[in-house]
Amino acid sequence: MIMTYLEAIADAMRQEMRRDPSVFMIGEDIGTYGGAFKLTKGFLDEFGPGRIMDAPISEAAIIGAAIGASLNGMRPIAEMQFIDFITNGFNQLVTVAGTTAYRWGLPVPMVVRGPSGGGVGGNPFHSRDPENWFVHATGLKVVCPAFPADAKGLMTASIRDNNPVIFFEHKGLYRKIKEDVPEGEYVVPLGQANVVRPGKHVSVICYGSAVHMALAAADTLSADGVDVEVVDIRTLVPFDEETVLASVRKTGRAVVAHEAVLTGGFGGEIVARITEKAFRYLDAPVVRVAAFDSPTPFAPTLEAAVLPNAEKLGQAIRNVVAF
Amino acid sequence: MIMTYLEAIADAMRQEMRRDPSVFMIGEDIGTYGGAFKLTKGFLDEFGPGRIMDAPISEAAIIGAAIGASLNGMRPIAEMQFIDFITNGFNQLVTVAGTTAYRWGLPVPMVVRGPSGGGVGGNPFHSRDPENWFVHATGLKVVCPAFPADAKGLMTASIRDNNPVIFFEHKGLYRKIKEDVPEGEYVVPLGQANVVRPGKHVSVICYGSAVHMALAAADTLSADGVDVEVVDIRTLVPFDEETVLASVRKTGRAVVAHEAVLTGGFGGEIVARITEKAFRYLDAPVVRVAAFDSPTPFAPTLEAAVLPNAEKLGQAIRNVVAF
Amino acid sequence: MTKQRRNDKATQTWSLPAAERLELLRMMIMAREFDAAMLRLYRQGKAFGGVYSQLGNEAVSVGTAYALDRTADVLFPMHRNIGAHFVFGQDLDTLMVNHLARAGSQMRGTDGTGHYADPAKRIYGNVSHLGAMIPVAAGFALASRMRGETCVALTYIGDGGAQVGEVHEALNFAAVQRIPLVLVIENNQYAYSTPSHLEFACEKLSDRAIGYGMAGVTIDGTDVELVLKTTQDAVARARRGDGPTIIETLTMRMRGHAEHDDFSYVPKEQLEEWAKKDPVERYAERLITDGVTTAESVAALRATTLADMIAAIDRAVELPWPDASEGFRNVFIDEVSA
Amino acid sequence: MTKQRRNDKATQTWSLPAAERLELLRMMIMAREFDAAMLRLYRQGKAFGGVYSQLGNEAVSVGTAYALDRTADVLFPMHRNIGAHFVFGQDLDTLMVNHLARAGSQMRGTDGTGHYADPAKRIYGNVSHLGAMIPVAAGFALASRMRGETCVALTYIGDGGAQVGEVHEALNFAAVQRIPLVLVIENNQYAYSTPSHLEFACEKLSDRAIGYGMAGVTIDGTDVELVLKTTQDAVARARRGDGPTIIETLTMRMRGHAEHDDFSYVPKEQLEEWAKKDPVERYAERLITDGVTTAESVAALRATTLADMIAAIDRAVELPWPDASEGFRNVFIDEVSA
Ligand SMILES: Cc1ncc(C[n+]2csc(CCOP(=O)(O)OP(=O)(O)O)c2C)c(N)n1
Ligand SMILES: Cc1ncc(C[n+]2csc(CCOP(=O)(O)OP(=O)(O)O)c2C)c(N)n1
Ligand SMILES: [Mg+2]
Ligand SMILES: [Mg+2]
Repeated sequence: MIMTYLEAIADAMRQEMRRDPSVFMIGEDIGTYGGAFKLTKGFLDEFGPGRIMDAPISEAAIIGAAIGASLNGMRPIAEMQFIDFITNGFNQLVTVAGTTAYRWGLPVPMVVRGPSGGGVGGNPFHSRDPENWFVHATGLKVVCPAFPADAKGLMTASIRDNNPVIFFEHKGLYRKIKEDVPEGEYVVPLGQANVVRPGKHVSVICYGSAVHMALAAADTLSADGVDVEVVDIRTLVPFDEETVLASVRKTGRAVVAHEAVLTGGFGGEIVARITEKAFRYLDAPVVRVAAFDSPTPFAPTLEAAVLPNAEKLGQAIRNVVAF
Repeated sequence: MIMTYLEAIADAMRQEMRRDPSVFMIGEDIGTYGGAFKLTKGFLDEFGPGRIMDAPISEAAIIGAAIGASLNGMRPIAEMQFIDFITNGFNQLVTVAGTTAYRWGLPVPMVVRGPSGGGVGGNPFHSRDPENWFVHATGLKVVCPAFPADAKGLMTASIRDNNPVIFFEHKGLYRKIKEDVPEGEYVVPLGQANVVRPGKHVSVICYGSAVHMALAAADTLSADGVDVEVVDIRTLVPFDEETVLASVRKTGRAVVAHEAVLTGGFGGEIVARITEKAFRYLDAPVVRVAAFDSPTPFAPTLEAAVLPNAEKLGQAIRNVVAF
Repeated sequence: MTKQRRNDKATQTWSLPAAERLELLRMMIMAREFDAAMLRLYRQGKAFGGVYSQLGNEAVSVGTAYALDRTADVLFPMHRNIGAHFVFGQDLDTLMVNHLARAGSQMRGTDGTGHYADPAKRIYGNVSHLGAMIPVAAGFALASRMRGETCVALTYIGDGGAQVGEVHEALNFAAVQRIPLVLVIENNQYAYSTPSHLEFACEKLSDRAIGYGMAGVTIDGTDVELVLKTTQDAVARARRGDGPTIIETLTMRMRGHAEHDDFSYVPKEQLEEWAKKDPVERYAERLITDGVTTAESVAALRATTLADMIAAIDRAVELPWPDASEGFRNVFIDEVSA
Repeated sequence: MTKQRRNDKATQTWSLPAAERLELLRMMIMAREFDAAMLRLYRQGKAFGGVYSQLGNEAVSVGTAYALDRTADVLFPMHRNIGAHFVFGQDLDTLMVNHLARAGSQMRGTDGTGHYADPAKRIYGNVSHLGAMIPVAAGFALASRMRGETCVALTYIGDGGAQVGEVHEALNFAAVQRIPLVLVIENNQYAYSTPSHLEFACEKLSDRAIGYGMAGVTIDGTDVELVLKTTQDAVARARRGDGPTIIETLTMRMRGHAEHDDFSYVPKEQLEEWAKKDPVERYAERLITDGVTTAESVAALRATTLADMIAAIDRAVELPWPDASEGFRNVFIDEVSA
């Protein structure tokens, strides 16, 4: 069935809520209003206020309550109205959720999810791509889907996972892309990268919105005879190192791309793994394409300038191929 | 004058408070008690409760008040009793402090400081090395001294800087090392790495407690004729890329080391910059040595196992040299 | 669930010079017409970012800011406090350029809406994260006191935002340190789509003051003179060194959360009920009844104000976006000044 | 600054069977002697990590936990609540092994002190970050209610920790959702070295309840029967669906924050004053006066309890540290079970 990314996420949650009474949702304005992006439209009617809980503006309480419920047999899905507001619940996720399995040996099956990313005029407080904070926190799985079908399959897997998962939904993708999404139960296991475009000359390792930049750049470059392989890593934790390394070993060249700011980002991690484990195969330096190290500005001129895009990525690919 | 790392930090703060009436301190138990580590012992007597403010257990209020005061002409130093508790004030630092210069063009001269790091039986909540969260936040300077003299000079520079600085004091170093520290005013500018041990065969790029691991490993390896260069980067933001690249271009081999957990850490950033900008000089893959990706455990057997140390680092250096 | 409580005693024993009453009305009309002008922009498809109406909140933003000393105190406004910017003497064109993030904005395009800061005007805007600026406002006022100056910081939070943890930390800290802080809790019955009874279960949000050991009062937020008088008391208390105050103002958010929101979740009767208490209409009528102004003058004031607003917006919206290079500046302030 | 308020009415019109009174005394003695045994360990240089005394807090940790149903309710203890672990039937050896993080600990050496969780015993320990487990406790109780079960969650916070933002968010959320949560605020006059007047400025910390729309009461925390009765009322209220309660217990922290702290910042007279209200001594005397037990039995109970404690600690401390391999396990729970 043709679905948007947003519909696919809603579809996964709806199906899991029907299937498993222990799944419930908590967040701000998710009930009557159906969520700031209308993602949970209809959920309140179907599942009632007991399972679609409109919470006060209290991100720490929302995440904390989800942790407590998950320790007591439930599988909560906590929505951040914008993922930026996770900074208010940061302690709960990082200090409590991320360390519980290690300390107590108990499962903490919960998903924290919400819209992330820029490119839509969100301002510095509605545009962050903070995924690497959570990669570097230990004990949290980190998911960044790029396509509707993956979004559905990965959401299903995230809800069923016994660990805390943070699920980044790129808001710029919510309604931008549609594709055929498998109906019914559909699981994409966490920890499997996907070669979304096979190619011979260079590998672009990326996730989230950057996958679409990579595909666009690959299309453009193919006209010039450059055959780009695009690897969508899909989940940052667990990280499918093997698929990434196999691609780079094959092409001998790699560009790493993400929308998050460059410095201290997950791109560095990918480069480090490639450099350490595929060094002998590299014909060129691995290069990163990412946002400029600033907050995401509001005015469209500035935002377009600081964020990565298909052109900037295309140029980086050309450089690496020409090295 | 011979000082411990802890004394050197206190010395810098005391001198700056004497010199500049706009400098004040706020934190928990820093007054009468002199701080959990007795770092501010005597400060209350000298400067009075107006400038040495014992705050309620409210990390967000402490950091937020520091931001407000800094917008109003002061230069606050906010202490986190343990840097781990920054997760409770995360939003203030990352959302407000780190974006203010960009949005408003106004200086936010403040230092958030506190003891970080493991190896002293601190448990998962008193041992974090979370520096890369702040590197990846934009707008925050990030300082990680390894030696008493640097700690003094960098603290002085941090207090005088017009931007928010997060200053990581490795608690394992507080009383472990002593050295001659310049008396009186002493500034080490932010953004300058330091080659603490020149060497020919391999560069170890590191900071904080890892510098001491590197020096110990270098001593051991020198007996085997391996000449290790140790580069202490001292500040993560701003990052002195030139000194790092110069070292790697010279030795052709690099190991990157930090005590923080491996994945998503600043080590990846360093590797990525080396790989991109010194690729032609590399004779071996760049390898990272860091903590295992878990919370820092409490029992000494476990803690010693998951944290990096001089032996593990030495082995990595040997491998890189033998490549 | 409207939690209505009135306390009109204050206004009965207190009188304000006619000129000041007219000024209050003028400021409220500016706030009201600002909304009308922004709504027009939104409908023209020219607005970019959220358009947050303060319809129904004019008496609060004007009455509270009016109680401050613009040369010594400091204002930390929130998203429904445009009236307060006007009271603090913000120039119309400056405001619009900042708001619409055009070239020349003090934020250089890095942000828009009321988020700007104008230190010369003693205005420090909000960030999106609700409650985050309350500890900052407290620290600002604290710094003045450290230098022996008196600066009262006035800021705002909504009935929803009041549930954020940082609000608690900031209020408690301010109470312990007796910081001259006034927090106006704008209880407009809804937080986005969430009605008050899902945000809090206490009778009055000002009752939180008891738990901090500070003063607290809940008032009708549609009566500008009552708001002014109550805030003056709070400001006086703060200046005396008697610590912070919570003022809960009861109003109704008469439009959606932002203009994209059709607020169909709000019962029609609730809106109709509150429409009768329109703060601007009622105050205009009162001043007319009191002979301070005339219906014609008010109508004329409205018309010119709206025209001014529209003209300023139109001027701002025609300005170019800031140059892309601004995106790469000022992540850090480079000069070391200390 | 001791804020003392008594409310002994409850105990006067309420009587407890002798066996239960003896049990309360026994539990308090266990708590007391646990401290003595840990202090001995500390002085021997064998303790690793902080040793947090609950001297003076025995009536609170025992009286509160005793009000719960161990088979249905759930306990989220803090760092001065060892008595509550005993009330919840925690086995001495299990407790010691967990506490000292030796081989066989439920935490496998990843953490120590009272931080362990024992789901079978319905005990979920704290983390170091103060206040962080209060939203978690609320969520735990909420989950039970979702399944139609009743589970009251009881947890604690200090006079210092109560200032953490998460406490506010959790209490407000619990009040809105009428979650069966009981929060005991253990006001022992100090937070580490910080006296109460630098932590908060309100008269009673239980007054915060007003601002959440929940029940709140401040009681003498040295009277175990009063603590029990007050908690029983709160638990009954929670079970009835009438929402959460704050119980502020007034006590004195009779030792340093942890054993490394000489607490020289506490005035001697303050300690002497509170020593007269020693919760264990006083309750023992009362039961002797009431003929429920004898001085000899109490002395014997103390001696055997201390011996048991020391023996259990000595057994635990002689165990090896957990194997290093445990450090590499369980960052994630691997099985997908849903
Ligand atoms: C910490 C945080 N969480 C969520 C949001 C998203 N958000 C923006 S405004 C809003 C509703 C605010 O309601 P209220 O505080 O009552 O103010 P009002 O808009 O009614 O004036 C929400 C949930 C936010 N900005 N900050
Ligand atoms: C969020 C947070 N900030 C700081 C600390 C450090 N700390 C541990 S215990 C303590 C004092 C606690 O005082 P209180 O809450 O009154 O409890 P008490 O120890 O008196 O029982 C402090 C400041 C912490 N654990 N968590
Ligand atoms: Mg509201
Ligand atoms: Mg205390």
